[in-house]
This record gives sequence, structure tokens and C-alpha cells, in this order.
Amino acid sequence: MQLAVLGGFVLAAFAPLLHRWFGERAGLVMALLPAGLALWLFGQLPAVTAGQTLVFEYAWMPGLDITLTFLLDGLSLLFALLISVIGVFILIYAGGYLKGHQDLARFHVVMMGFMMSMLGLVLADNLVAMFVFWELTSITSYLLIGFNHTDPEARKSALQGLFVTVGGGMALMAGLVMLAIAGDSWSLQALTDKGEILREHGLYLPMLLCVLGGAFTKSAQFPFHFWLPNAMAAPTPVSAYLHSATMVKAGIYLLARLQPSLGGTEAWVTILSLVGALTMVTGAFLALRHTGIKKVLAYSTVMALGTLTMLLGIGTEEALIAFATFLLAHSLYKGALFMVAGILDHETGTKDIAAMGGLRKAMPISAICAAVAALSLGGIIPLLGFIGKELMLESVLHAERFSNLLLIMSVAAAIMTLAAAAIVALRPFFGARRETPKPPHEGPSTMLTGPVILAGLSLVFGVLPSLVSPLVMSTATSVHGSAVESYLSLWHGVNLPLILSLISLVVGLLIYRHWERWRGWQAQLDPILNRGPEAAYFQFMNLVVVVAEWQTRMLQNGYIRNYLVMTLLILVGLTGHALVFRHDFDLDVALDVRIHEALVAGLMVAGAVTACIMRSRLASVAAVGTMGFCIALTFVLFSAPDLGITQLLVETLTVILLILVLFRLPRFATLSTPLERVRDVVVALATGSLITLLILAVISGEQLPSISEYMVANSVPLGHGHNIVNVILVDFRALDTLGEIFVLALAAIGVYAMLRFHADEYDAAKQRLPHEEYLDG
Amino acid sequence: MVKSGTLILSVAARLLMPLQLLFSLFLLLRGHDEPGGGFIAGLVAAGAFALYLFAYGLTATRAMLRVSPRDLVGLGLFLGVLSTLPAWWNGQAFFTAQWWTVPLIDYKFSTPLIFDIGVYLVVLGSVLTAVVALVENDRD
Amino acid sequence: MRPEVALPILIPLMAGSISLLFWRLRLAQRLIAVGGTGALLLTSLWLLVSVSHDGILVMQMGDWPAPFGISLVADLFGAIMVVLTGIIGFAVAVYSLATTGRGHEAFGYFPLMHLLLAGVAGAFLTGDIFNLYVWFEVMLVASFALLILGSEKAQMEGAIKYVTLNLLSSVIFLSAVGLLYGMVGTLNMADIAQRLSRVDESGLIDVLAVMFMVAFGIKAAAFPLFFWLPASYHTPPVAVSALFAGLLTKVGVYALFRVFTLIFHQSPSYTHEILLWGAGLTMLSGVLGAAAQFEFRRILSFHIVSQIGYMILGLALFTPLAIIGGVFYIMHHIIVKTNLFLVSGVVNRLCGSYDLKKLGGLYRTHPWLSILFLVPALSLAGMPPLSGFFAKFIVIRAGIEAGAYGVTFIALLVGLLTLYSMIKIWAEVFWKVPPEPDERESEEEESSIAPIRQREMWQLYAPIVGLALCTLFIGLNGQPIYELAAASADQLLDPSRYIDAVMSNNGERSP
Amino acid sequence: MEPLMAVVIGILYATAIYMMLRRSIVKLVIGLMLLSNAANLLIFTSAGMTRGAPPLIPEGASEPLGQVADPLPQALVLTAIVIAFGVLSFAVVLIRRAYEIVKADDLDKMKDTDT
Repeated sequence: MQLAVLGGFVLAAFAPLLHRWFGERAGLVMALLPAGLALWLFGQLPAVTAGQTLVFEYAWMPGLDITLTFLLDGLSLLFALLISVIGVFILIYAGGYLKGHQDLARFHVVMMGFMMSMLGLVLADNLVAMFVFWELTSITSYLLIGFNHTDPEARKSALQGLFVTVGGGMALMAGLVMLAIAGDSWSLQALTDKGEILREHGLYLPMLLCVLGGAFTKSAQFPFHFWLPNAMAAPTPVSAYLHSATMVKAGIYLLARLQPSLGGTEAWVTILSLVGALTMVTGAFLALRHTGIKKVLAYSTVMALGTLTMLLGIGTEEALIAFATFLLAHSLYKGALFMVAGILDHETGTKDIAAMGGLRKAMPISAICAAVAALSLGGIIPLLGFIGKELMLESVLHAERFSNLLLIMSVAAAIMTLAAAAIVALRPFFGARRETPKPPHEGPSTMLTGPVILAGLSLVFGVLPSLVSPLVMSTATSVHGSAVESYLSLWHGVNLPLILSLISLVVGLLIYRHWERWRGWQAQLDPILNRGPEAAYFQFMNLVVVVAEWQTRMLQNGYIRNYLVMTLLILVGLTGHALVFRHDFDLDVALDVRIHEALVAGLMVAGAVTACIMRSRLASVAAVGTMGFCIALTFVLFSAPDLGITQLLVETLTVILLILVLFRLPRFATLSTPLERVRDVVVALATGSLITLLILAVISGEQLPSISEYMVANSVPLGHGHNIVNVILVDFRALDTLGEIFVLALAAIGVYAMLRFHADEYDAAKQRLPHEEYLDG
Repeated sequence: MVKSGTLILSVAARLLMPLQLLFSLFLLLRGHDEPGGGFIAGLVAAGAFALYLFAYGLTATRAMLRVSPRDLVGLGLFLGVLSTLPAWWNGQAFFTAQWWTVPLIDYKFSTPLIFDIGVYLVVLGSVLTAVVALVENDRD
Repeated sequence: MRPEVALPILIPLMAGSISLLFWRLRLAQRLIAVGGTGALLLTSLWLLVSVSHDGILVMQMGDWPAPFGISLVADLFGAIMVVLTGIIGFAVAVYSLATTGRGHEAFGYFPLMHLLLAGVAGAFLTGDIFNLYVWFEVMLVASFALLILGSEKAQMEGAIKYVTLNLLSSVIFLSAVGLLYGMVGTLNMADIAQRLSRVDESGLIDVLAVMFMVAFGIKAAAFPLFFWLPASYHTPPVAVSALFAGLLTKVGVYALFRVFTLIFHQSPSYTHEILLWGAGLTMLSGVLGAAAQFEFRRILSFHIVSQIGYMILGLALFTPLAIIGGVFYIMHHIIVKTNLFLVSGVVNRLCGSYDLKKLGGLYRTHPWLSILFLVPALSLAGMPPLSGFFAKFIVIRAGIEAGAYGVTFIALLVGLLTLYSMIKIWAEVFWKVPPEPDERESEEEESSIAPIRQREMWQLYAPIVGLALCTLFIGLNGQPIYELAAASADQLLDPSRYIDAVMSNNGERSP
Repeated sequence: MEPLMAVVIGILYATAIYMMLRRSIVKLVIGLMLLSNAANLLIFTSAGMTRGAPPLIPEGASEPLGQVADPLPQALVLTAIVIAFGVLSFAVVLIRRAYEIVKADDLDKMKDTDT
């Protein structure tokens, strides 16, 4: 099982090769894998519907509790079947839709990668593994939405989809970690049994909110719904697959999967049913606002996703059966409709419904498919969509909370959905014939296979619900957590849901008839709609950039003294804080100074201070030199002859060097304002005082005996030298000295290169002098 | 300022230079027992060459040095690293001092001494490299 | 005597000095560059194998018993860092063959590179706090020289900031070492740790701890001490940037990990709390800095800062899992970051610019390069199943387990914004249609872009492919890497093992 | 002596920092020089100062005759002086080249590489 999925990734990587071998038919060859998988999954149907859960274990990173264990129960089987079956048709369809496209091979790479990620997502038992696949679907869908990457709009939409879903993914990651901590397990299956512990846990609410953040963004729930219609910038096969049947349902899958662990609480029921209902109405309402066929379908997908979320929120047995049925129905009809939309686009050259009409003669098969699928979308007997809608209304009626509110919203959504269904199925094919950019004709067989079969299945399952009843029930069982014993039927007799359906049919058709007027009316709401969540998204993105620029101006502003001041303030602030609050000052120092020593020290200070205030460069350097010589004298006075000599030599050389260089530099000018100088003095004094205090603290505290006693004792016997400092330098601590000479050598190379090598001049010189004469000057 | 110095400078340089170089060698060799050592000695030697440079100019100094100061740096570093290795031969940790007595003059020769000579060469070479580069740059 | 403990330092030192002796022989320098770094990589692997077999290895330099001489200590963490140094050194050396100008080669590029690696390896292996300072300086001066190689205007301006702030950091470090020596009278880190536990003035220890924190914080480019990094990293030749990006700041991070696990772990509620704040702000301000940029290498430079935050976060949380996360993050980051810089170099080589606005269309013309960019870029953003995901996941899991929700939230947000930056580069450089260049400019550019020869192709791409494979390997088969990180975290959290290894391994000398 | 030196060193740090905060690059480099000198003194001081007892062992003896000054900080300072010398000569040449290339002594004019 794992092998099949991982093999799929490998197959994806080899897609370009397959294209070299099989040319245009590579898509068909690749479709063999999901087809095989689908067959295998069908084979598992009896076992799963009998209530078994199949587990395929595989360790991955046991240290982090990450396994690649796959789990097959009703829920994952339903999803896996949808993914692989629709995947087969999509691969076939894409071969027609993108025929001759230069990037078809790349498309197959990413599409196959996506398909396998999606399969991994619904099959994984481990939270982390599931999350890995979750994020992989985000990335691959980014690459698919941006398939037409030269189009700025496509890039923008792709980024939007990615940003929203990955943003949710971040929340999800936190949520999953909390879930695992609270439930003390990383296995979804194990967590199913720990519902009570989880719901009682202190982290329950944050955990729930984080998980919902992930699920809602992925499944385009309000207020994150806006990315989905924008994702229609993708080629139609992608929209048909990702944005109707699979990826957007990942969030729904997650919610369903966690229903036994997290569901049923007040928070769960409230949030899911209200957000779901709101999404449902928003989607249905906005669907009627657009004339682009893919946009209409996309918003109707939002509607469906909202419905599914709402049903999970209601969470009764009835609702979960409705959930499973609706899910299946939606995947079938929406896949078909999108593919038909692609055919229309492909064969007429436009996506605008308003520009189409009367195409049924030219495209009879497409027209029939569209009609059947749209009937299912509209929830009209005898299609599977009808069963789904009836069950939905039924369970809303019996909802424990918000029943009336949800009912009103559901009926409203049903009305508008019906209108939308009529728009996509009737408008293009019936009525007066309109001129399209390309002369219309029926799509090729590769493109028709998918819609015909999917629409056909909608009808077959509608008429004979017993065919899918076991699968639906076993899905509902997985979601419910305990066995669900029921069966689907087409006809429930005349009851309230049926009456509501009839009402929605009538009102929906009315809206369809007056669609233009309805749109005019909707347009008046534009000012409000334009301030929706999408505007908030753009504002957030702008805010990031604005804050970023502001921060860069504040911090990384190019002024080195600002950098220095900041660094020093941090040093003084942190160290000073520690010194004041962590250390008990107990100054206990005896001052034992001789007069000549005090003189040297005084001269040192005078030198340093003079160097600061002198306006003349030479005087400043001389003052620094004086200070250096005083330091040398101090070394000699306090028993360090080697240091004294070294300091003397180094100081001399440094002063000479400074003078050599100063020749080339301008005089000092007063550049800073008085205020700046005051600030600098304050910073300088603060740092200086800190250092003084630190030294005092160290010398007045306990000082442990030094390791140098050993060196003093062993310098002659073991080191064979009488100058202990030198023995330390070349023997005890020779490694320091080794490093030191390398520093010196490096500085010399640096100086040499800096003075003799200028890349721009060098290039010019090299052209003049072909031999490397320039190198050594 | 570089090409030629005053008469006094050139005479001083000519007279002082051998003395300074000798003195630097003396500082180097006695460094293990008295104040001195490779670093101080190297600086003194560098001072000698620098004086010569200011007195007689770049070309003369180059001729006198024979090798590029950069090569001195390389050689010094190489000696420095090399002096750590003999210990490995004896199965001891790197840097473990090895002492050999030179038979005739009874001078104790050791890896720390090689190391100190490396230091000497690096200091001499580095300072000269920088000074020569500065002077050259001024000439351009 | 275990030579592998010292060889990762001595080999690049030797290679550097020989390379210096062959100053004029370009071919010899190039051979030594590949041979020397290759040998470094091999010995570092040898070291890692030895350490994971035999535990912490110690070499007392000069055979002086600890704490009187200088001890080189290789624990797992140190050995891992040395291996990373070897990998990056080798990759950059090969890459340099194709990208370094002849002038740079003639003026000491390769010797400088070797010595930089020596400084880095020395810092990772030394067990002596003053010796650490010396290696810092070796590394620093080598980086100074590499930074200015070519003497272009931007390099000079960047170098002044880089040099000044790093010298300030060195002085703070040196002062702290002086004060510490005044207090405990020893320099060997294991001995310091031992003696500090006997000192009753814990307050002063905290003061010094904070001082070290600031000094290393500058080296590591933590908030708000990172200014030198974005000011300079985009100025030198790209191979130098890549080397810096991979290794230099990590030496600061390493030093933080070392001293705050070995020496200053008395009052984590104080010191590690400061680190926690620093970590959060570093992540945030780094990633925001990147969001404002439109230059390939500047974006990457700011991301170094933000990623440093994750590593410090691991240290600051100070739980076993968090330390594992920190170590894992360092391993992942060094490889990925270097690789991104290498890719940016290839892009520059192909299009003659680092400016996102002037680039475009590479997805069409160079699909393989696009994939090679995506792997490290998505890994940097923490996308699964690449190395960065697991690194981030461990840190975040540790954060939540420790109850540090605020900083975990920041870490997640920063992950998102990192992705945003990487996608920005992707969309601009690879997906976008290349802009029409001005006529004047295009003439200029066309003359400056040389076609890539076949051999150069290998030298450019082989390191990138190799590092990308490392990233993939860590992602797809993270268990051994995780175990390695876990074992090294184990050692870090139990300093007594380090102390015992150093103090008991005494080659007694007789006169 | 140490308390006095503590104050002196504090002043040296303060002057160094003040100089580093000037806009002229020459002053910056003078500041760096002051700073490294101050740090060397700090090491020398905080380990304790001893008068008139250099850590030398007379010819023939195997140990010093009396208490000598701590040789270790001296060795450290020596290393630090050399390193500082190398680094500072680099810095000095750097500012000179920077001046030649940027053609300004003013650090505020060297901010093209940021932002």
C-alpha cells in the first residue's frame, strides 16, 4: 500500500521520461497506476463494509513518533476511491485538454505528485505523516494553479491559495501537536478512542481552534473561502480535480476523521454548524454573481463544502449519513460539470456563460452530461444529489441546536444552488444560438470519457442507491465512531423536506429566469462585498510589507553608529540588569597605589581623553601613542617585561602606520550635532562605568587560585625554559600562538589584496596584458 | 617620501641593518629563557627591513630580500604547523615538544624552537608584506 | 592518541600555508583547494564515526594534562559541526573553481578559504575559552580578507560595518574571558564549569553569562545585534557569501550552545529566559527584514537571521527535545542556506543580476535549476518532507510541550512568512516572464555574461545537487539524523560527561 | 592598584566608544585601537597585578625564587596584542581604501549596502 503511493511519487518523477517514450499517450500510461489502485481498493470494499479496519504499518522516524502507517476504514476508503477513480479520468481528460501543450510533461509530474499526496493524506494514520501529505498537497496545488506561470494573475492566485492554506497548515501543525500531547498518541486510530480524555483536556479549545484553522482554510470555509474561486486560474483539469473533488475536501476529511475524538462538544457544534451554514449561503449567493462558468462552479463548490461542514457540526447519525451521501454525490457531479466546463472553454474559446447559448446541437453529449450532472447539483429526483439534499434537510430539521436558523439558511442555499445549476446546464446549451470565438464542436473522446461516466454514476446511484449504500454507511460509521445501521433510498414519501425541495425548485427557476435582473440587484451590494475577507487578505499582505519596510528603516538603516549604539545599549542594559539584580555588591577593595604608578595611569587617561577632543589628526594620533606607551610602562612596572617590549614595538608600528595612512585622509571635521554628541557621551560613559563595575566586582569577590601555578612549577623541568611566558606561548599554549600567527598572516594577505587588487581594474588590465604580469605589480 | 632618504638615513640604515638583524636573531634564540621570543624578534627584524626600505627604496629592498615577503609568511606558517607533527611520529599528542641536543655545540634544538622560528618568519613577512604593499600603492 | 581530533584543524591550516607558498601557481592552488577540503571532509567523517563509537574524544595539546594546556574536545555536537564544515568547505571549494575570478585566485582566495575553514573547525573543537577567542579571530580575519577581496565599493562599505561590529563583539568576548579568568583562574571550559559550581557568587556568574551572551549574540546575528550581516553578506563574490552564510553565524550559535549548556546552566530561569525573548524577536525581525527586500542575496541574508532564531529557540527552551531540535535545525540550515546562495550564484551567472526585478523566465529555460532551487527553498520554509520540516517540527513540538505558546506562535508565523519570501523569489526569478532589458543595459550585460563551459557546468552544479540530495536525505530518512541529534543533545544536557572526558584524559608527562 | 586601574580602564572604554560613534572613519579606527588596548589592560588587571616579580626563572634554578606575577594572563595579553595589531592594521588600510573608493570620510555616506 505504502509502496503504491511512494511508487506514485517516483512515477511522477519519471513523467518526463514517459513522455519521451510514449509521447502524447503518456497520460494514459500514468493513469494505469491510479486505475490499479482503484481496482485494489474495490477489492477491499467487502472487508471494510463488513466493519473491518485494515492497517498497513511502516516505521519512518520512530524517534519522533512518525510512522507511515496507512489505515483503511470506510471514510478513507471512500476518499481513496474518489481520488483514484476521478484521478484516472482526469489524467485521461488532461491528455485531451492540454494536447500539444509544451508543459504537459511537467503537468503530469505535479499532477501525479498531487494525487499521491492526496492519497497519502486520507490514508495516513499518523498525525505527522498526514500533515506531511497535507502540506504536499498545498505545494503541488500551488504549482498547478500557477501552471500558466507567465500570467501574473495565475501567479497571484496561486500565491493566495498557497498562503491561505499553508497559513492554516501552520495552525493545524500546532493543533496536531497539542492533540498528540493531550491524547498521548500520534495515531489517529488511537485518538479515536480517547475522545473523552481529549474533550476534558485543558488544551481542548486551543487545540480545536488550531485544527479548525487548518481545516477551514483548506476547505475554503468562510472567511477563507476567497482563494478557491481565484484558484480557477488553473487549467480546467486541475480545477475539476483539486478544487471540486479532492484537495478542498481534505479539510472536510480531517474534520470527519476527528469527529469521534473532538466532536460533539458545544464549541464544536456551534462553530461547525454556523460556519458551515454561513459558507453554504455565501457560496450559493456569490455563485449567482458571476458569469464565468468556472467561477459559478467554484462558488457552488464553496456551497457544498459549507454544507458538509454544517452536517459534521450537527453530528447526529442522520447528519453523518447525509454527509457521506452528499460528499459522494458532490464529487461525482462537480467533477463532471467541471470537465464539461473545460470542454466548453476548449471548444468555444470562452469561459463566459453570457457569451454562450444553443450549443446542444454542436455538443450533444456534453449537453446531456451537463444536464444530468446539473440535475444532481440542483438536487432533483432521481439523482444522487437529490438523496443527499433530502437527507441534509432532514437532518437539519432534527438538529439539536440552531435548527430553525440552519433550516432557513439551507433552503435559501438550495434555492440559489438550483438557480446556479440551471445557469451552468441550461444557459450554454439551450436557448438562442450565440456566436463564440471558436466555432463550437463536440470534444474529443478523451475529454468526454470522464463526464459521461461520472454523470452516469450520479444517475445510476440515484436510481439504485443500494449500490452505494454499504459504502456510505461504513463511511458514516467511521465518522460516527460507532456502527450506523441504515440504508439509502430514493423515495421517502411526501414529507417536509420534499415540500421544501419543491419550493426551492420553483423559486430557483424563477431566479434563473430573471438572472440578469438578479445580478443587477447583486451588483448594488458590491461595495460591501468588496470589503470582504479577500480585501482583508490583501491588507494583511500589504501590512507585512509596510511593517517590514518600517522595521528595515528603523533597524537596518545603514548608519553604523546606530548599530553600535544599539549593540552597546543591549550590552549595558542586559549586563547592567544582571549586575544590579543578580549580584550583591560588596565592594571591599584596598587602594594601594604608588605615586609614579598614579602618574602613569593619569597620563594614560589624559592621552585617551586628549585623543578624543583634539581637532588635529596628528595630535590625536600622538595622544593615542602616548597612551600606548603608558600602557607599555604599566606592563613593565607590574612584572611583565615581554608585554612591555611587545606593546612598545607594536605601538610604534601602529603609530607609523596611522601616520602613513592619515596622509591620504582629510582633516577631521565636526559632523555630529551637539545633541548627538551628548547621546554618544552618555552611551560611552554608561559602557565605561559598566566595565569599571565589572572589574571591581571580580577583584573584590572570591578569586580562585590560577592554573598557572603548574606552569610556574613545570616551566624548567618539563618545558626547558626559564622565561615562563615564552614557555606558555610556544609550549603550554602553543595552539593559541599558532592561531595568532595565522591571524597576522591573514591580516597581511588582506592588506596586500586590498591595496593591490581591484577587481574592476584587474579585469581591464588582464585584457591589456594577456600574461599575468599585472599580478605582481 | 619613499624613493630615497637623506644621507644620514641611508648611512644609518646600512650600518644598523646587520646589527638589527643580528639582534633579532639573538632575541629569537634566547627567548625561551629571557624576555624576547619569535614575535619580538620578528618585529625588530621587520623594523630593520622597513628602515632599509625607506632609505633605499623598493627595488633595492626587493633585491636584498631575494624572496617575496609573502613567501616568508607561507614558510613561517608551514614551519609552525610542521612543528606540531613530529610528536605524531612518537605517538604523542600534537604539539608535544620534542627535544634533540645538537652534538657539537651542545645546543638544545626543539620543536618549540622551530615553532618560534615560524613565528619569527610570519611576523617579519606579514609586516613587510603590508609595508611593501603600502609603499607600492603610494608609488602607483 | 587520536589524531582525528586535531586533524580537522591542522589539515586546512596545512593546506592554507602550502597554498600560500604556491601563490603564483593557479593550478596548484585549485588542486589544493579541492584536495584539502576533501581531506577535511574525510577526516571530519572519521572523527564523527570515532566519536559516535567511543564517546567524547579529547586530545591534550602538547600532552599537558588538563586544565594546564589546551584541550581539543570532540563531543558529538562538535563533531557534527565539523562534518558540516567539511561538507560546506568541499562544496564551496568545487563551486569556487567555476565562479572565482582569476584575479581573486591570484590574490589569495584559496588560502583564505582554507584558513577560514581552519578557524571554524578550531572553534568547534577547542575546549579552551581563550583558544576559542583565537579561533574566532582566525575565522574573522579570514572573513575580513575574503569580504574585501576585489575592493569594490559595496564591499568596502559592507566591510566597515562588518569589521567594526565584529571587533566590538570580539572585545566584549575578550573582556568577559579576562573577567572570568580573574574569577576562576582557569581557561579550560570543563575546568571552568567545575570550578564555577564551587563558587558561591552565583550572581556574578549570571553577569558574565549575559556578557558572553551578548558577545556570541553578535556573532550569531541575533536580534538586535545582527546589523553587520545584512549590511555585508551580499557584497562579496557568491562563493564567499555561501561559505559565510553556511558557517560563520553558526559558530556563534555553536558557542552559545556550548557555554550555555556546559558552563552557564545555573539559572536558566534568568539566562534562558533572555535567550527565549531573543529567539522570538530574532525570528520575527529577520523574516520581516527579508519581506522588504528585492535582491536575491539580501533576502537570503535576512533569512539567515530569522533562522538563527529557531536554533536559539531550541537552546532557550532547554528541554531535551528542544536541544535536539536546535541541533537538528543547525544541521539542516547550514546545508540548505549554503545551497541557496550557490543557486543564487548560478542565477547571477546566467542572467547577470541578483535583482529580482531584472530576472525571470528560468523555469522555462533551466527547469533543473528550478528544481534545485525549490528543494532548498521549500526546505528553508519548513515544507515537508524536506529537512526543514522536521527541524521546525521538533522545535515547535518542543515549544508546545514546554508551554511556550507565544514564541511557538511566532515560530509558526515566521515559517509562513519564510515561505512567502521563497515563493516571491520563485515567482520572480523562475516563473515570471523576463523583463525587456533597456537597450543600453542589455548591451552591457550581454558582454559580461560568458557562456558556461562544460567543465564549469559540473563545478557549478555538482555541489548544488550534492547539497540538495543531503536535504532530501535528511527529509526522507531522518531517523539516523534524528538519533545523532538526540545523542548529541544527550551529551549537551549532561555536562558531567564532557567534564569527565576532559579532566580524566591526562597524558601525564615525565621530565 | 587594581581599583585605580578599574577606573582607568572604564575611562579608556568610554573614550574608545565615544570615538567609535563619530562619523569620521579615522576616529572610528582610533576608537578601535583604544578599545583593544583597554581590553588588554582589563585582562591584565582582573587577574591581579604584582610589582617587580617578572615570571622569569634564574639560570640554574628550576623554580622561581619567590612569588612571581601570574604569567598566564601575560601570555594571553601578548596573544591579544598581536591579534589586535593584525586586525587593526587591516582596519587602518580598510578605512584608507574605503576613503579612496567612496571618496568620503563620512560614515553616514557609506550606507548604500543597507536598505
